[in-house]
Formats: sequence, C-alpha cells, structure tokens
Amino acid sequence: GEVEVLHWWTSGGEAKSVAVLKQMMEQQGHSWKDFAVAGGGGESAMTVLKTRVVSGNAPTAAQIKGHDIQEWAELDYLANLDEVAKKEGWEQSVPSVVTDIMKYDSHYVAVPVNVHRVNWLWANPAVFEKAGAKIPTNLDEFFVAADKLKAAGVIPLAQGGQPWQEATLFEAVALEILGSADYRKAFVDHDMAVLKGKKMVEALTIFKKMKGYTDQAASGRDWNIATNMVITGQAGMQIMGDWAKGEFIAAGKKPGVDFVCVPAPGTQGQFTFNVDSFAMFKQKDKGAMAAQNDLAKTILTPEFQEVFNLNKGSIPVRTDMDLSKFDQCALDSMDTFKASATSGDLVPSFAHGMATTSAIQGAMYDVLTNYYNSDNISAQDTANLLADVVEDAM
Amino acid sequence: MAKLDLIDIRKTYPKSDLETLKGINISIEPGEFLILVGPSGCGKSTLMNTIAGLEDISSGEIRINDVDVSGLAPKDRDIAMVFQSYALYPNMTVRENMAFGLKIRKTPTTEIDAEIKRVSELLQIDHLLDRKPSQLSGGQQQRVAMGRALARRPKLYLFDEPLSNLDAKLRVEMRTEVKKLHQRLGTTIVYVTHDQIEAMTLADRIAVMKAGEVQQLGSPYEIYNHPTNMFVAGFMGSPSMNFVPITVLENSDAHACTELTGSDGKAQLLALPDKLKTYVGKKLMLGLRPEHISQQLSHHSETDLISAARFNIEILEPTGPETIAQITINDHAVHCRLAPDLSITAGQDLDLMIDVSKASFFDPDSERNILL
Amino acid sequence: MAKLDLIDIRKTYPKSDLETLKGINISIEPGEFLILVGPSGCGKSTLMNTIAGLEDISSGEIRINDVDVSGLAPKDRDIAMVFQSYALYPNMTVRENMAFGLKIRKTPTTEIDAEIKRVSELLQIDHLLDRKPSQLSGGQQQRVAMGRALARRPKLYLFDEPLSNLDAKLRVEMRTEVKKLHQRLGTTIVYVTHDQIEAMTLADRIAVMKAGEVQQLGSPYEIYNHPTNMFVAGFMGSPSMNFVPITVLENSDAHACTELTGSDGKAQLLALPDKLKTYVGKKLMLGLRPEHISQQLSHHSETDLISAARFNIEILEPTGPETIAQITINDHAVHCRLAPDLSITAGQDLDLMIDVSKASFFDPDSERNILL
Amino acid sequence: MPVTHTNTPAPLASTTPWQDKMQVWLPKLILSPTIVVTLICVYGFVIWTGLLSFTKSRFLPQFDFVGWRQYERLLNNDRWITACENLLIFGGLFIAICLLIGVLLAIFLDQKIQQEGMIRTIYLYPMALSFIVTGTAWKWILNPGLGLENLVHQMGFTDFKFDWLVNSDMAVYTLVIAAVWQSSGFVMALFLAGLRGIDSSIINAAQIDGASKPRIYWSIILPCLRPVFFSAIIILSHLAIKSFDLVTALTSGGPGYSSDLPALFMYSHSFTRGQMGLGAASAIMMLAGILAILVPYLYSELRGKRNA
Amino acid sequence: MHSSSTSQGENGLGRWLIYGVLALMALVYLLPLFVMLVTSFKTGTDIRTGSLISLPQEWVTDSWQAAWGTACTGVTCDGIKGYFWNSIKMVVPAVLISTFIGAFNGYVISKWRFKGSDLFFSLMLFGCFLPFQLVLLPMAAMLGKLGLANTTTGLVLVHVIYGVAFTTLFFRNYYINVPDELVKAAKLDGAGFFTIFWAILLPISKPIIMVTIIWQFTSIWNDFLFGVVYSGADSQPITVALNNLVNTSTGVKAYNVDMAAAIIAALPTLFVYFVAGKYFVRGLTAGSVKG
Ligand SMILES: Nc1ncnc2c1ncn2[C@@H]1O[C@H](COP(=O)(O)OP(=O)(O)OP(=O)(O)O)[C@@H](O)[C@H]1O
Ligand SMILES: Nc1ncnc2c1ncn2[C@@H]1O[C@H](COP(=O)(O)OP(=O)(O)OP(=O)(O)O)[C@@H](O)[C@H]1O
Ligand SMILES: [Mg+2]
Ligand SMILES: [Mg+2]
Repeated sequence: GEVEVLHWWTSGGEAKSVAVLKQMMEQQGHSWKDFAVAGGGGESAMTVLKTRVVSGNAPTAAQIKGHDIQEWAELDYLANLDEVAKKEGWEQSVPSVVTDIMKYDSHYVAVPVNVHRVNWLWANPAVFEKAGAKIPTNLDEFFVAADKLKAAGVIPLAQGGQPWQEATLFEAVALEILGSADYRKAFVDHDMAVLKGKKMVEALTIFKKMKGYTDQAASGRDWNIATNMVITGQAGMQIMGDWAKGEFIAAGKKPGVDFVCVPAPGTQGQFTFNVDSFAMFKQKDKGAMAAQNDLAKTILTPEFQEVFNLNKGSIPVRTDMDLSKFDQCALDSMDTFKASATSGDLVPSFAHGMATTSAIQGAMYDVLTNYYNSDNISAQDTANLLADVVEDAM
Repeated sequence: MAKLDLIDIRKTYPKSDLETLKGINISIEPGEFLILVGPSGCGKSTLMNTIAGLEDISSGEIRINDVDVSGLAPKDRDIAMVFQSYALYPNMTVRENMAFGLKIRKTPTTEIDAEIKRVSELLQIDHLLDRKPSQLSGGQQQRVAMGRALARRPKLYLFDEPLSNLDAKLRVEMRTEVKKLHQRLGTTIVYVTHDQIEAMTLADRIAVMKAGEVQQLGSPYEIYNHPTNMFVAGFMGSPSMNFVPITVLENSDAHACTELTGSDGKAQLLALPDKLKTYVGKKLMLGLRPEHISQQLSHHSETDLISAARFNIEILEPTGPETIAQITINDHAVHCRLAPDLSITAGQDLDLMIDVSKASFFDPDSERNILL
Repeated sequence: MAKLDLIDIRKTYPKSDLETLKGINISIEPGEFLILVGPSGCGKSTLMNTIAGLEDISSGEIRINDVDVSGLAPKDRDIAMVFQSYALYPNMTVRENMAFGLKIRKTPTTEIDAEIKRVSELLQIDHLLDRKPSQLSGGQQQRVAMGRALARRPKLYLFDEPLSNLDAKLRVEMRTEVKKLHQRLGTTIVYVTHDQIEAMTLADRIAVMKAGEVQQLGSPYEIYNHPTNMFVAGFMGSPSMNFVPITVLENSDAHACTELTGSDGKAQLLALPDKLKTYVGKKLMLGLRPEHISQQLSHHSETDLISAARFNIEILEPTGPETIAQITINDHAVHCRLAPDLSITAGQDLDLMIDVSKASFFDPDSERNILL
Repeated sequence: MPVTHTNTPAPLASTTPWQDKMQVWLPKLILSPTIVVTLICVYGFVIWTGLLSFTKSRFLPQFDFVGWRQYERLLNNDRWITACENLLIFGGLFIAICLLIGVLLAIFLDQKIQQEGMIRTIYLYPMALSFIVTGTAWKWILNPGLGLENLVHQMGFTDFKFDWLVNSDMAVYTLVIAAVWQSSGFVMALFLAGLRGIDSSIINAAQIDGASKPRIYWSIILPCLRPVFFSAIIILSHLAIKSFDLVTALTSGGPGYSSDLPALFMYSHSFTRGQMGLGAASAIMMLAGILAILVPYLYSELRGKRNA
Repeated sequence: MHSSSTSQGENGLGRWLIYGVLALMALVYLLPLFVMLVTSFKTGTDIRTGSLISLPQEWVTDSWQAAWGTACTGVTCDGIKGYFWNSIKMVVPAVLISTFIGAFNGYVISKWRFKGSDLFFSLMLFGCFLPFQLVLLPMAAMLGKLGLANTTTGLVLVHVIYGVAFTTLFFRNYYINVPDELVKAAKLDGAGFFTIFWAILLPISKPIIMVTIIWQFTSIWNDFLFGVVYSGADSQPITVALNNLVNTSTGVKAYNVDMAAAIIAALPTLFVYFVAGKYFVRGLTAGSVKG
C-alpha cells in the first residue's frame, strides 16, 4: 500500500533520516508519498493537517507530538495500533512515560520516533578557559561564570528571541527552582497555587535576570544562529535541546573537546523530554492500513532508531538498544533518561508541547515572551497572569 | 422605406426622478426626413435610443410599418444608427467596421465587398479602407460612421448629430452628401442636429423638442416662419429672433399699430397687422427676425406692413456676405441684417425697413404665438 | 496694452520630423485684436502656446513691448490665456478658479473679491461661483474659462477657440460680449477660431494660416474680398467661394469676357474686368462668392460687370433667412444665395445676376490671386 | 423619389423568441457562477466563521455555542489589543509613507526622465517578490548584529544604533519599512498613471496663471488625483489588513508579541493554538474593521458614478 | 537658440536633485536584491565572516546548483527544479481562467447592467478584502466534498475563486471607460452578447489584460498559504519547496543556498515584471485607476 507522511523534517540531516525510513518502507513493498511542510516548528504543517482532515483527505501518518495526539484521538481521527504494538512488544522496549503519550484511552494511536533532552547547556570550553570561568552546574555558578564571560567581552548566553526558545530557557530554570514535582503540578496539572506561587515568581525573576546576559540582537534570531555564536566563540554557552549538537557536528566540532554538553544549571539527573512521534490516521483502504502498520513497526525498529537518532542528535526511544555508535552526549542523555524514568525526574517539556494543550501552551508563551521582552511588568504580576491565562485556556 | 409611429412615448431612466420623455407623438411617413432639434439634454438622444431599442420605454408604443416593435431587440428592428461620437470599433479597419453588420447577418462575402466598395466610393473613403479609426481625422471618422450605417439597407436610419464634429467646410459638403443620399435611397431618416442650417436644409419636417416634449412639429418653413411659441421662435435662426415688448395701439386710421422707442428716446409708430386689433391696449411680444429689419431698398415700397424707421446703429459686425447691426428698440437689443456694401459706421443713424408682415406675435405670459 | 512681435518663429516638436511652424512673422499693435484662422492642425494652437511660453520655439524671437521674452517662463510673461478645452481646475470652485491667478500674484483679498464680482456679472456666471466645474454645462464652463482670464489684467490675452463649444445662441451673445470687452479694455488680443463669422466680426486683422505658414494677414474686409490665393479664398465664407475654371476671351468690343456653360450645355458670355485683358487666351480660376450670384433684383441694373445669365437650379436649400441654390457652371457645382421668399422649385431655370466686380481671379497653377 | 437599390435588405438570420430571451438572460447567466461562488465562498464562509465565533471550538470546528464568550476573551486579551494597536500604527504609517513616497517618486519620474522605464521597473520589482523570498534579506539588513548597524559600525561610526527589529517598542516600525519597500513602487505606478491621465492643458493654464511648479502640483495636480489617492488607499489598506507573510517572515510578531498583527493573531489561534473559536471571533472583528473602510469606499464609488 | 532653458524655467540644480533622489531610491529598492545576490555567490564561511553587502571573496556558484538540483526539500534532495513545473501547471490555468472570468464579469457589470448588478459588484469587492486564513477550513471541507482536495485542479479552483474579485474589478473599471455607444452600435449591427465581447471589447482590452495577468501571476505564483494547504503531495508549488528549503528545524542553515533558491523562485515573476512592466503603467493609465 501507499503511505503518505506529513512531516516538517526538511533540512539536511532530518531529510536524510526520513529518506532512510522511506527506503525501508519501499523495501517492504510500499510506496512513500512525501508531504513535507517546514516552518515554525510545524505550525504550517499543523494548518495543512487540519485542512486535510477537514477535507476528508487525511494523510497516513503525520508528525504530531505530545498533547496534540490526545486531541486528535479524542476527535476520533486516529487509527488503533494496539496490534502492532503487541506484536512488536513496545511495552517492553519503550518506557511508559513515552508510551503514555502515544496512547489514547489506553490504545496506541501514535508511534514515538525519538527522545530529545531539552535541558542541556552547550558551552564552548575555549571561551570559558580564556575568561577563566568554570562551566556551571547550578544557577549560582551560572551567574558567576556569566559575569566572568561578560567581563571577558563575550556574550555569556547565546539566545534566540523566539517565544519557544524563551520558553525553553524558562523551562530549564523552572525545573531547577520548582523541582520535578512542582514543575509537573504547574505545567501538567495546572495547579493554580503553584503557578502563582513564590517559587514561580523566583523562577521568573531568574529567567529575567538571564536576559541580562544575552545580547541585544537576540530578538527573532533562529536558535541555530545562536548555536553558531557559541561555536565561533562569540558567546560562551546556550541552553537548548540536544538538536543543537547537530550544529556543532556540522561545524566540524568534537563533543567534549570543542564543545561540552552538560545539564542545564541545577538540573542534573532531571530530564525534560521532547518526544517526536507519528500519529497514524484512520484509513479506509486495506492496503493503506497494512502499510500504516508496517510504517509503525519500521519506525520502532532498532535499525531505524539508530540511523535516525544519530542524524538528529536525539536518543532512541527504545531503551534496549546498542548505543555504541552514539557520542558521549547521547550516552549521558540515555543514562539520565533511564534513571529519571524511575526517579520521577523525567518531566515533559511544556515548551515543546509535551505537557499541555496547544491552547495553554500558546497562552503561556504569550505571557512569558511578553514578560521577558518588556520592562514594565513584574514577576509577581506575570505569575498571576500565567495562572489566569492557563485557567482561561483550560 | 418604412413608416414610423411614435405613440405617446414616455421614458423615465431608472434611478432618475424626472421623466426624460413626456409623451412623444410623432408619425413619420415612409421616406420622410425628420429632424429633431432642441437644447442639450432635452431628450433627443434618448428618443433615438428608444427607437433603436437601445433603451426601454416606460410606456407608449413604437410602430414600424404598423408593427409594434417596442418589445424587439435592437438587431431585430432593422435600424441603422450613426452616433454622435462615431462609435467606430477601434480594433477594426474601416473595411471591417463597415462589414461587421453585414457579416453578422451572414451576407455573402462578394456582396459585402461590393457594398463596401459602393458606400466607400460614395463617401470618398475608399482610399482609407485599410486604416484603423485612430489613423483617421475627425471628418474621415465621421464618414466611416456614416458608411457603416449605409452599408446596410435598413428600414430606418437614425442619425444622432452625425456632422457635429466636422469643420465648417466639410460639414457643408457632408450635408449635401446626406441630402443626395436621402434623395437617392428614399429611406426614412430621423436625424438629430444642433445646427440650424442643417435642420432647415435637410428636413422634410422638423420636431423642436424641449424638456422631453415636442414643442412644434412642422416643415422647416412653418417652423421658421410660424413658430408656435417663443421657445421655437428663439431656438431657430442665427442671430436669433428679436423679441421686443410692445403695447398694441390704434392709430388715427383705426389700424393697429405700436410705438417703438429707439436709444435716443424718440418714439416712432409701427403699423401692425389688422388681426391684432382685438389686442389694442394689451402688451404683446413682437418677434422680428434680423433679416426683417434691413437697410432701405429702393425697390421696396413702403407698404402697409413695411414701415421705415430711423435708429442709431450701435454695433456693426460685418460677417462677409452681410453685416449684422445692433440697435435698441424699447430698451431691448435688436439685431438686424444689412447688406455688406453699405457704407456706414457704428454710432450713425440709419433708416431701416421693418417688415412686420413676417413678424410673429406672442402672448408675454403664455409665450404662445397669438396668430396661430 | 502691449505690442507683440513674432519674428520668424519656427517650431519643430521633438521627435517630429516636420516643422510645425515655418517662420511666422506677425507684428501686433497695442490694442489690436488679431484673429488666427486655419484648418485643423495648421499650427494655431502651437503658435499660441509658443507666445505663452508653454512650448519652446526652435528659432526666432517673441517680443512683447520690444522685449524679447522667448526665454522667460510662462508666469513671467504676463499673459492670460483661454484654452479651447477650458482647462478649468477641477478641484476648485468657479470662484477659486478665477481667484487662483490673482492669489498667486498676492493680490489683496478685497481686490480679488471685487474683481471676481465684476467679471462674473459681466459673464453672467455670478450665480455659479460656488459650483465645481463638473457641475457646469459646457457653455458655463467656457464662460468660467473666459472669466479666469479676464479677472487678470495682463499685457496680452490669448484666446484659443474660446467659444467653440457654445451653442449657437450663446455663441452670438458671447461674441458680442468679447467685442464690447475689447472695446472697453483695449487690451491686445490674439484669438483663434474656426468660426468665420467670429473671425469676420471680431478681428481688427485676420491671419490665415496653413501648414505652419501665414497665408494672408489683413483686415477682415481684405481677407474676404481680396484673398491672396485660392486657399484663403476658399477658407473664409460659408458656403465657400465657388471656383470655376474659365478661359479668358475677348468680345467684339475688345473687352475681356469668358464663356460659362450651364448644365444644359449652352454657353453664355460673361463680361470680365478689363484688367484681365492681358490674360486673353489663358486659363484662369474664377472665384465667385455665393452671394455674388443671386436672383435678379429689379433695382440692380445690368452694368458692365453685373451680367445676367440663366441657369438650371439643381438643388434648393432654404436656410430660413436665405436660400442656397446649387447650379452647374463649366461642370463645377456652384452655390448661390437667393432670397428666401423666391417662389421657385428645384429643376427650374432661373435668371441669375452674376456680380463679377467682386470676383477674384486666380492662376490655376500657382493658385495666386492675379489681380493683387 | 428614385430608388436605385432594388434588392431588399437582408433580414437578420431569423431569430426565435427563445434566442431573444437568451440575450436577456445571458448576462445574468454569465455572472451567476461568480455570484453563486461569491455567495458561498465569501459570504457563506464568513457566516460560518461568524457562527464558529460563538462556539467554544478549540482544536477543530465544533458547534457548542457559548454566546459572546469568545469576544469577551478577545477583548481581555492583551495580545489582541496589542495586535489591533499595531495595525493602527502599522496601517497608518504604511499607508501614509507609501503615499508620500509613491507621489514623490511619481512626480519626479514624470519630469521627462531618461531611463524612466528602467527606474520604474526597479521601483516596481519588489511587488514581484514574495516575502517568503525577501523576508530573510530584510531580517539581515535590519538585524543590528548583521545588517545596517553593523555595516555602519564597520565604517567607523560605532555610535550608530539601529536596533528597531529587536526593540519591543520599535519592531512594528520595521514592518513598516519592509512593507513600504514592497508596496511603494506599486503606489508610484498608480500615481504615475494618474499623472499621465491629467489633462496637460490644466497645467498649462496654471503656468499661465503664474503658478510655480511646486505650487501647480500642490494646488492643482494633487487635488485632481483624488480618485487615485482613493484607489491607492483602498489597495494599501487591504494589504495592511491582510499582511501576514510580512510579519511571519520578519518578526513573527516579536519581540514578545510586540509586533503582532490581527491576521497573525487569528491564524495562530485558529491553527496552532487550538483556539478556533477565539480565532473566528478575531476574524469577525477584523472583517468588521474592513467593512468600516469598504462601505464608505463603495458609497463614494456609486455616488461618484452618478455625478460623472 | 533657447535650448539652454526649458519652457518650465527649471534650472540644472533642480534636475540634479531629481535625478539624485531617483537614483538614491533606486539603490534603496535594489538593496535587498543586492544582498540576496551577493550572498548567493558566497561560501558559507564568507557569509559568517564578511559583511552583509561586501562582495564575495571568491565567487562560487555551488549554491545555485544546490538550490536548483541538490538541496533537500523533504525526503528528496533534488532542489527546487521539480517544483517549478508544479507551479507553472497551477499558475497558468489559474491566471488564464480568472482573467477570462474577470473579463466576462467586468463586461456584464459595465455594459449589461441589470437590476442588482451594481449591488453584486459591491458585494464582490468585499471578496478582495477577505483574509485568506479565514477560508482555509471551510474551503477545505468544500473541496473535500467536491473530491478536489489536494489536487492541482482544486488549487487552481481556489485561486480562481479568490482572484476573480480583483480581475472583475480591473476589467469593470476599464470597461466603464469604454463608451457605451460602441456596444450600442454593435447591437444595432446585429451583434449579440458574445459577438460584442469577442469582436469589440476583447480586442481593445490588451492593456488591462496585461495588468490583470501581471497582478494575478505574481499573487498566485507567490502564494504560499493556499499552495501549501490545498496542493497534493506531488503537486506542491515552488513556494512550498522554497519554504521547506529555507526553514530548517535542526541542522545548519545554508544562507547562500536559501538566497539562490529564493532568486530562482522569483525569476518568473521578475521576468514578467521586466517584460510586461511597461504595460503595467500604461494599463493603469488606461482606466483602471480612476475607479
Ligand atoms: N442613463 C441615464 N440615466 C439617467 N438620466 C439620463 C441617462 N441618459 C441621459 N439622461 C438624462 O436624460 C436627459 C436627456 O438626455 P439626452 O442624452 O437624451 O439629451 P440630448 O437631447 O441628446 O442632449 P444633447 O444635445 O446634449 O446630446 C438629460 O437630462 C440626461 O441627463
Ligand atoms: N506635442 C506634439 N508633438 C508633436 N506634434 C505635435 C504636438 N502637438 C501638436 N503637434 C502637431 O503639430 C501640428 C499643429 O498642431 P496644433 O495643435 O497647433 O494645430 P491647430 O492649428 O491648433 O489645430 P486645431 O484647429 O485642430 O486645434 C499638428 O499636425 C499636430 O499633430
Ligand atoms: Mg444627444
Ligand atoms: Mg488648436
């Protein structure tokens, strides 16, 4: 049968990874129809997906992640993958934090592709050395180091001024300040008390303080440009998910030598995850359904997981894989992933749609970005506002 | 040749609160040349358009050869029209312009060619056949517009100010051409013009319109010499008829007469037709055409109705074939036509002959001609 | 009042390969009323524009009061102009249109108001002062255009066909107005017109142009009665001068004469002025105005140069004040002016008087008047 | 009277009453597909959106009605308020500056300029490019670190500061710059066409009246171009209201949401935020704004025709 | 003789000023294009180190080749060349059909007015102002019902539907200035509805057809929103490919390739403007401005 896959992986490494998937599907006798829509972290793709579903012409699979899977499933557009899951033993090989997201009403409706760790700090050791600074492991150290970097004339923190990047930064700070439990209460369960609480205010204050260590031209900057600033030594460090690694590698840098990856300050042992996944849409055609199942199966094969994640910088969703080809950052990531899964320190990234609905996520973006970019609103007011908009959007 | 009857035609444009045509009744005989005149905006073009079927009528009936055509589409009325603005098809050559109507009627090509040859020679535009309208002078364009109408043989021709944009010389030529054409083809023609010479020389009958109503319908002679009201009287003729307010008096012989006061304040008696005896003591409007006040001609004896009087010549305008002089009668400026070879200068007094036999008299209130 | 000298004005439009003005020489006296006439496209407007400074001249000199103004901008020449197309400022009211030129010259407001009042009353547009041009009829617009020029007191007025769009009646009125105005103000005026009556009645002198050259410059009388060539002769007068090819003969009395052949083929002798004796045996063009061929008048004795002859009347066109008849002489159509009250129908023969004393004679090749 | 032509006039190929009726119905018939499509695809969809704005639709349209709730939320939404304010600033400045530049360039170009065709094309070409194409270039040029500011710094003027793109208070003005760059050439073309259409004798008359060139333009020509101004303003405001690509490409509404515009607000709420009801409400508010502009235009359009 | 001073009495200084302003503005207008051009010829490092408008240290055309033939736009990495044809297949029919319908509509609205036609025209103008984001979903539902979802035909249909408001406006404003007498004359000549259109009006519509085609061509060619939403997987227009090429979620941005691709994608519209641009002002002059 034919699979039509809607995704927004169009740049070099990503495209090559998808090409592998395509190839594997074709080897199984299926044809692959590619529907790529890049831009804005999938915003355009979402629009396309919605219109296609409304026109009764849903693709076989679409790159949907996090909470959106639940929304689509609730509207009864997604296919049931329980059979494949059972046959392939997903329950055994994939941690339940991940499979929970893939299930609606305890049925599989989506297939995870990879796991990103979001709470990374990327640093250029050469710059740190020159400034006499130490790569920070907690927030206090962060500010000490940042001051030193600043004094040395480099931008301490490379940042891209887009709401999702700001949210990524905030999320890392909030995880440290609130701790995993309160983080979850605030961003997953939307506990008003926590949202308005003192810790939230503190997190916001630190978040704003960090802005003082970014450069002024950050607004609108793409994340990879920010990464490049670290690579070229213009900036000292960046807090960004593990996809930033690709940028270092592409620039010919070696992990541990030319750049280092450490957990975002104070979040050692904690893991903010961002899982990419494909949701499978209901098909009428038998052949298409078979192909769909094969696609789901193929995605979770160790072969594909390895190729894909090597390319993308993330780690496989399967915890039972041979990781010999992966680099240190990935290995660290995997270790933390496994450990935190049991310790409760594995939290969904709200900045990447893992924690909550897009409505609430968007509302929070608005509040955060406005707070971050404007000088006339206090942290307390922002916390209150955050609670208000979340409540309104619920 | 067709008979055309307009029966109580009324027309109100949509979105307009005024009636543009207020009940037009005209019967046009087969082969007749009818001219419509009237001031701008009186509804001449509207009437033409309704006849052609380009505008609907609000009420009334249009009959061609006794068949009511009011409901027919323009193309089924078998009418050709020449528009004031030429309305040549800019994308077609002169030949194509003229052939268009024939082609649509599926006339055989050879016939079309013959027809175009005939018409273009007639109008002296045969050397222009392959030009586009934009390459023609105004006069040439006008002739092409005529040609387009003439190439067909409709029951009825409508001409809406077809010569208005020509220069004086070409206009005279084309006028003669139209006249000849009508004599040869004998087709019924309705023709709108602003030009009085055109109206007088071409028409079998003239309809003078004002504000959507026919004021007078008659032969050029009737219109010129026996206007029914002051509007018609003043509209035809250039310089136009002089209107002088008078009071009818009775002279010693019990004949009707009146007093004319010149610019010097002296009153002179003017004999009036005896028909006016009933109006003695009443105020009337005397309508005198300029040519009825002229220098004394030795052979013209002073008869009953041709009186001599002396006036001061205020302005003299020699036009070549004649000289227009302005005098004042009863405080009104009055134009007279004098011979060009008269040796006289402005400011002098001159003996003038006033020919009241051809004068018209109007009621000052109703403005109607009281002698008709 | 200003003197205007045009000295060998030449003008070639850029991108044009033809010279539009081919050396114009005219001296206009202070207070003179000069009229330019000529066929469409002969360069009248171009000449006006060069005088105003709206077009550069290619060579020559324009002097106002003996000062060369060729290099000056229009605004510095102190000229007012009325454009054929009115050229009213569509965004301004009538009042503002008239005030614009004065405002720019920083005339005090009270003075402007007074001036506008004066001019608008003169032109009968004082009730229109607050309207926009788009709300005016053509005739009203034309008067506003005049008013705009008259509100100023420039050295020189240029009028480019200022009355061309008026209807016949208004035209006569306005013509009189212009004449009065000129007499009152005494300003120098250059005036373009297509209308021959206008030219004849208004001008002190007329310049007849053709293809960028002045053909004749003279008083209306000279132009009408002594045209220098066939072009001028044919251009002035309506219906225009009749041209009849003749061969000069000598009669038994040794006087010059010629034979005229009517449509019936019968030849009749016509006496010619004796000055033509030198042309005996030669072919000439006889130029006869329509009014010089008329019905027999009892008081006109047949003198040397007024001959009677009998012709077949082919077409009769009564125009009201007169009747135009067409006859054929020497195979050429000839128009004559007859009295309107003549009882005659087309096709009849009629005795006509031909007044050769006022005829012009032209060399058929050079087309020049041989008697001048 | 002699009739020289004896052949009877060729009657029109006989037409049946049915064909005549056709002629009456044809115009309506021709227009009817457009009428139907317009009614459905413009008005139908607007009504549909209107309905949607009264529902609590989130992820996809659903019809649980909640009354004016979405409008209340909208009016309480800071971002929407900002977006509307921005539209006023952006729209006002964009239209004003485009008109100014357009008029000026048109007047200059109308002075019998050599190479007019080439210059005109240069001014017009931005219209040919989409913002997906030029957005990146503008982002660079306006970016303090990369573009103009950096350039001037390199030239030695280190005090020069041009950080509008990244300044919350000024970001909306960068939209104006880029939008003006794209559209002013078109406005220039409109005005140039208008100027070419002006009767030159009016200008001559003004010269004779003694007016200087600037005075002629100011007092006569510009007032005469009123209809062009009107067309231009309508087209520009339609561009301003619809501008979406521009914001997405240049600022994505940032920093924060300081340069957000209603079209972007509506899009992101309807499609990426799962707030379809709110998005629909904002769309309806936008349409109401457009109506406020369009109705006077149509009014003057229809009235103007009657006068003409 | 007087060639030194023009009749306008302008001095040389004023002219210099005019030329100066015109040239300066031309530079401003050209700046983004210039930046795009030079960038497309630079190497990656050159871009990172050099300044925005500095010329490339070494001119390379790699990025052009990449943009055309090897850059990734999805699972395939064949550049944007394949999408060119997709766009053409969509633009040509959409432009022709919408122009054609607009011409007919304008003809009816200006020359065959009937009760309600003016009202309809007003209603239709409103269509010009409709934010397209609003119609995405209902239109999708409709296309789905018609079975045209994600087909080139469907995409063409959408462009036609929302382009017709503008094309009708253009043609109506143009035809309103064509004298009614022309139509009347043709009616009397026996021409019917279609004959009048084909034989009389269409032949004189060249300027406005050019304006309409230019307008429609650029707006449809440059459209992204409809293109991405309503196209099929194998019929995506070039703007979608360009968008995919330019937007990367992970990995290195190759600005030189982006710029080269952007220029390539804009070539047809630029071509249309350069070739037909002179008709643009002429066509606007011919009446469409006056409203
Ligand atoms: N389509 C129309 N709608 C409304 N009123 C109209 C229309 N056409 C003409 N009129 C009005 O009808 C009246 C008569 O117009 P018409 O064109 O018949 O005048 P006319 O006698 O031909 O004038 P002219 O000599 O100037 O050509 C005028 O007042 C005019 O304004
Ligand atoms: N701007 C121009 N460029 C080139 N040729 C021109 C220009 N203006 C006028 N002409 C030509 O110069 C000649 C004289 O034109 P002009 O307008 O002076 O004629 P005119 O005598 O005023 O005619 P009319 O009586 O029709 O107004 C014409 O042949 C015309 O085509
Ligand atoms: Mg009329
Ligand atoms: Mg002229």
